[in-house]
Amino acid sequence: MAVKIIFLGPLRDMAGMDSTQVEAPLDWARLLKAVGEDIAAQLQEERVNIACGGRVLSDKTELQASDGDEVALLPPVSGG
Amino acid sequence: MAVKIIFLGPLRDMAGMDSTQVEAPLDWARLLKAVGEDIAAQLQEERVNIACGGRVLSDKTELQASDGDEVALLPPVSGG
Amino acid sequence: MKDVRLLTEMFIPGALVGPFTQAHPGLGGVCTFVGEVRGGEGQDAKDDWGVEALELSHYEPLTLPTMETLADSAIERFDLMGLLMVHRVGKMRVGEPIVCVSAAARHRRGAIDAVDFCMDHLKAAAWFWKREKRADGWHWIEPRSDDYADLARWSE
Amino acid sequence: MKDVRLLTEMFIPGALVGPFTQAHPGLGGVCTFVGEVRGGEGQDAKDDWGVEALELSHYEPLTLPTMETLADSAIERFDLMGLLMVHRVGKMRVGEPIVCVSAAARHRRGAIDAVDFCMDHLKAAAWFWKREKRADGWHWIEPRSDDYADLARWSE
Repeated sequence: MAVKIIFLGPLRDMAGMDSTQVEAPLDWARLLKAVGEDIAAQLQEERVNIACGGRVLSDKTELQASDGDEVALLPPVSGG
Repeated sequence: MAVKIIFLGPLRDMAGMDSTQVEAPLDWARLLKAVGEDIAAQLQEERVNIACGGRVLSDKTELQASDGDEVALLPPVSGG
Repeated sequence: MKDVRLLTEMFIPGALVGPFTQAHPGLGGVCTFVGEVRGGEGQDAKDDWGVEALELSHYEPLTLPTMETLADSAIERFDLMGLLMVHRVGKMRVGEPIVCVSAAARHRRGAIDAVDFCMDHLKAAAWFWKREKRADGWHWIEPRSDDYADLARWSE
Repeated sequence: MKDVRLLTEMFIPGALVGPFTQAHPGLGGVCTFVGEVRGGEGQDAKDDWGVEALELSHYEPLTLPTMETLADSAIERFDLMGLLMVHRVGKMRVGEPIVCVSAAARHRRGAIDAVDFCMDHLKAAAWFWKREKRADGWHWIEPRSDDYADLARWSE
């Protein structure tokens, strides 16, 4: 098994894909390496959030994703 | 001809009629005498307005109604 | 489009709001408020229990001009594309619509605020008098102090 | 009654709001906001000219739970009898409804404020991302600072 990383909104275009699989476990440092420089720079911005297993992390640097988890990268929203 | 006085809302019940005719001209002092004690007391309250000829008077004590005018006595509204 | 009406008969808000919305291509949002004769079925409704009917009287020479002026000022103040303002007068039963205000604008804030503004003014500054029929007869409704407070929000 | 939906197909707001209203006998007022894909037909619409379509993407595991939580908090905060909250996702054309929020309450203030509250949160705090198609392709829409300011009104 692995961890699935989902790119949402504009991050999808930046990544050039909807999602990617990486080996578990996945923490903040490994995530930054896994997604490439551009996305990593976005992730460091305060207004970009991360969800793991369907829950938005209050502190994204404490990400601890295990086998089978889905990690979603959430840029600022523009809904309604 | 004469001046028609219209009783609106609760004042209609208090007057026991929808309207009455009085001789022109009609000023504030004559109006108070024409409508009876109970209504006159209401008219002295700030929240009761008077319209003459389809316009609400900014100072009701300056009422000057002539032949053919309609004078409406407007208690506080409760619409919508 | 400005559409201001006083109606003496029952109306269906949706039948007015649908065409009103379609008359404004390019709009961003439409906000609509519909007020109905409140019945006594709610749990917190002790004061409304037993309302059988409601009557709204008005003073024709003032009411419609006041509504027109209110509509004009809302259109200007909130930069509306259109405003629909419909008010019933006469006798109504529980559940019947009394008032419908619908505002079309390019942005939601204008549409929502315009409806809020119009309702506050219709409640506290338009020439309507309301009375309710209960088992023991008709009762005039006193204006609520809340209504004046709501209205005061719109003065600078 | 709470009715929260994410729809992938075109919907007719009136077809939802009518039955929603009738499901709440005894209500005093219903406030409804419908947001549509804004076209370029308005006069002050330079920035909207040339919009051909709009796409809203979302993150399924978060979007609907967030809307449910938002609906619950609006119902409690504004003492609502019912709340309808419908949001489109996917590709939409100009003039199609994106969002419909309808609140039923015993008093107008609760109904209007609830719609205002829900719209501000859907705009700035729900998991939707919007992009527009123009002649030169798709463009992501940045969140507007106004939207954050609107949202901040609801914090104590």
